[in-house]
Amino acid sequence: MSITKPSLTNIVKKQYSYKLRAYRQVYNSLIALQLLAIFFSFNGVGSMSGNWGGIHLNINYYSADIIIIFTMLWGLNSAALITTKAYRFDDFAFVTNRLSGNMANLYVMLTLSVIGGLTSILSGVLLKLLIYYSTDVQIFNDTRLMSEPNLFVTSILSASMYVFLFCVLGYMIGMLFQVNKMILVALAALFIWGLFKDVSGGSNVMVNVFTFFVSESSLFLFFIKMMFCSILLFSISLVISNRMEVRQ
Amino acid sequence: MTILSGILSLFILVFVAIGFFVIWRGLKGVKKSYVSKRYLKWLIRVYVSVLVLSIIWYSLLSVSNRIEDVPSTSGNFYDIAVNQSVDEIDPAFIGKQWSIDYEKNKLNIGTVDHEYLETPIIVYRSDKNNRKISATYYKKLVVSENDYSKEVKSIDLTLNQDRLLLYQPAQPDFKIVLFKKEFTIRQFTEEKLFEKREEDVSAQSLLYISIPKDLTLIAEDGLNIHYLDN
Amino acid sequence: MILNTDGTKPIYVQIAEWLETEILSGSFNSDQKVYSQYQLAEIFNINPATAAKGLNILADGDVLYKKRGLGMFVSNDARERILNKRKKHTLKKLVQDLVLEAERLNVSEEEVFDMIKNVKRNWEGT
Amino acid sequence: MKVIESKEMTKVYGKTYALNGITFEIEENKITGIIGRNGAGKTTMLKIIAGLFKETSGEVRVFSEKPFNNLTVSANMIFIDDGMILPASLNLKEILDEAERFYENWDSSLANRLFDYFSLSPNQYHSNLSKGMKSTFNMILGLSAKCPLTIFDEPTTGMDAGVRHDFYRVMLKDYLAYPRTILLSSHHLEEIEDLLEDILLIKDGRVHLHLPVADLKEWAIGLSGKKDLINEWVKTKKVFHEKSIGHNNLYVVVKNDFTIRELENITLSGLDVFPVSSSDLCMYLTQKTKGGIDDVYNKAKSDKYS
Repeated sequence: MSITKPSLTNIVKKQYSYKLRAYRQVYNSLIALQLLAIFFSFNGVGSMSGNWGGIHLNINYYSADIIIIFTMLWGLNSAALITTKAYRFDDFAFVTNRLSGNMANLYVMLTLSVIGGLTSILSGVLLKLLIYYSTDVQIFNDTRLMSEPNLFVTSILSASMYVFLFCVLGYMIGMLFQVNKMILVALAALFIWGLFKDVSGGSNVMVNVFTFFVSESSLFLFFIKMMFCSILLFSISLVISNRMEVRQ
Repeated sequence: MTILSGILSLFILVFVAIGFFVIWRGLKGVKKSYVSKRYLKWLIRVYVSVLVLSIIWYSLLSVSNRIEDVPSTSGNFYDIAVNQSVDEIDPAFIGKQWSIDYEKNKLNIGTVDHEYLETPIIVYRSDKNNRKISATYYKKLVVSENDYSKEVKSIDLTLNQDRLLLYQPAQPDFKIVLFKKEFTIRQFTEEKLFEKREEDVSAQSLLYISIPKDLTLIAEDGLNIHYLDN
Repeated sequence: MILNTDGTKPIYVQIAEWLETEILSGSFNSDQKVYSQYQLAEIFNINPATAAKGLNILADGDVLYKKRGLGMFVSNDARERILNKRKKHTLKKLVQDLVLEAERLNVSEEEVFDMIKNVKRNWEGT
Repeated sequence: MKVIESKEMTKVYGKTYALNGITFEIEENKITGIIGRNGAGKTTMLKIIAGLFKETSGEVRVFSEKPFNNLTVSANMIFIDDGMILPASLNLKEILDEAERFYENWDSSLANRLFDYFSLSPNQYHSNLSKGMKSTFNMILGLSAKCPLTIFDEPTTGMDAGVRHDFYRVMLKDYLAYPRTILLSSHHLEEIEDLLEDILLIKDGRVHLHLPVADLKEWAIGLSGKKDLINEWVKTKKVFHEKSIGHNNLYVVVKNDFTIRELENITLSGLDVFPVSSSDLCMYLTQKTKGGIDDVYNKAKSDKYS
């Protein structure tokens, strides 16, 4: 029997489509989480009522932020899930090496992020529709999303990028966890330290990390930041996973 | 509308049912760690069509057709009237105007049963004795660049011998739903992420009354009145 | 034939013996092609290398001859060679065991001869 | 062509040596049995060959390449064991479909026929199968992949005798049709020895024997008879196994390097000569002591009385 020389791209392609099918559990949890998020969002994020110089108003604020945040957490969780033994071993049921497995995972995470970003924004529209019909409101104010398609697309794009960042983060945490369970404790400690450690300027480390992404108002710079951090996190995961043995 | 809400309640019912089913399956799935292909296929199909349907439905809603040219005046009517001139206020905000001939020297102004009228009133004493009382009611309700001023009912004003009676028409609270844009887009627009959105709603009213030079105006209780003298 | 796998006799020897018996019984004639190692492997559920070893024993004993690329064929004098070999080895071994056992039991040569004759007479009688 | 070459393959976990310098070569298209007791290092060795584990030291080459993290090795090799983890979310049919996408030589007709023969149902999930059914399914996967290097590590765990028999038969038939290199490890040498060409006996993380199965049968010989007489014959030989029979009699297993003349003399001197079955021999060779479990018991007794 002659041996075949597989090409990396070819195997990555096969693994990618295989994983999209094999990880179907994640679609289920995505839908569940988004429905849950819609449910939570139903209460609104705030309300105000009073008299504005003779005009009585009753204002309710709603936001689809929770849906996006839930979707980001879903990304984090799904990515961490695919680093667990059971899922990693799934790779090794068929043709793979660590590089091809990781590459395929990267593409899977990209795909999941786009799916997550798209559905989170769309389910935001669903939320609006549900609120529109379930409240006896006179003034329902939301116009821009529909009237400005470029904003709509930007929204989906940036939501996808957030989900992707969380995916890659989850992937790295998952990989670290596979190496040593204590690393999770260390990360938690680092996180808490970051919450309370003040840096010059009055805010703490965590808020700085947060604002690094969230207050970036240039789409281009935001994209650069996201890519830089994602590549960094993913590279760390690559290095870790290359040292791991399978099926012990 | 009744058919629509009927369909919608069905929609919501199906939606809630799916939600419960999914959560139940999800919890069960933790143990079994797999979802059957057929179930998932249907779930995805239903979810995607709900999303697509809702975006189509939503874009057909009238909410997206409410855009009108918003009058340019910004700022508080009261301040404008006091510090600048009432003419600076965009006439588009004028709700109602009255012009009454009045011969007497004394005028009472008040409300039915002295009920408190929240609309601020500015009284301008003209430098002429033209025996004419003119009043203008300004109203404004702009919600994130959409003008709803027309929806606000104007107050009414009648002269009953020597008493000017102001009526506040019965108007229920305006129920406003405001959507914050997703934070993933907020950060790229002018708005700040954590900013409160109060300035999205701009609501105010003003009653501007111009009286002849020598008229004695007696304001009864329940009025938020301010005199503007030359 | 069912192979005896309990370990008393190597499989390839059993294969060789089975082929010999087949030749003796006339299943294969002179210059006829015998089973290939793969056919044997398939028939007896054994590794083809083992089957080849069985065939090689017969080839070494000139019971079979090789035709390059065609397989193994039965020699002209296969029957005589098999008979000869069996006389020389198998029978000799049996006689050896017989003599050894007779010695252990203190049975004299004459008695052994008589026993042999008796067995033969009985078979002929029936 | 050499499919596997291993020079001083060593695997250390902490301070324990799972493999302690394994050296051997395996030629193309041979079925080799990997035999050894539990803990001898069979599985570790096979996983290193499969590229799942990384050797601590030594040189391992599969298809002339280092197997660990190697795509070529992975594409041309399939490793089947009873701990096989397959995607829990896919049913059996879907797993076969995936395998077909991955393995170039995949024989879907064979897979489907075996699938039907062993009455597996396409909608079942691997994790819900019984142990025997799991092994059966894994076996179908392993055979249908038709990989140039096919490794079965204890493939028959949980299978009943009938299925085991079928498995060996189908493996051989498929091997005859598509010769390839097969490594087969099993506790039941007697069941598989006819299928094997070579045998690789592992003991304490080392290769103890590597020779054709046919030679193994003649490699050792069993003698039984009077103690003194036996001791006379085996004085200079390594005794693999020794068992007292009654007071004066002894059964020993020694390496068979007697000449035909010597063997005749042994027989004539009144000793019985037995061939030793391969599985017995392997058992003797891998035992820690010459007397096996008897020694443990006898030692306890002698300790007590001394």
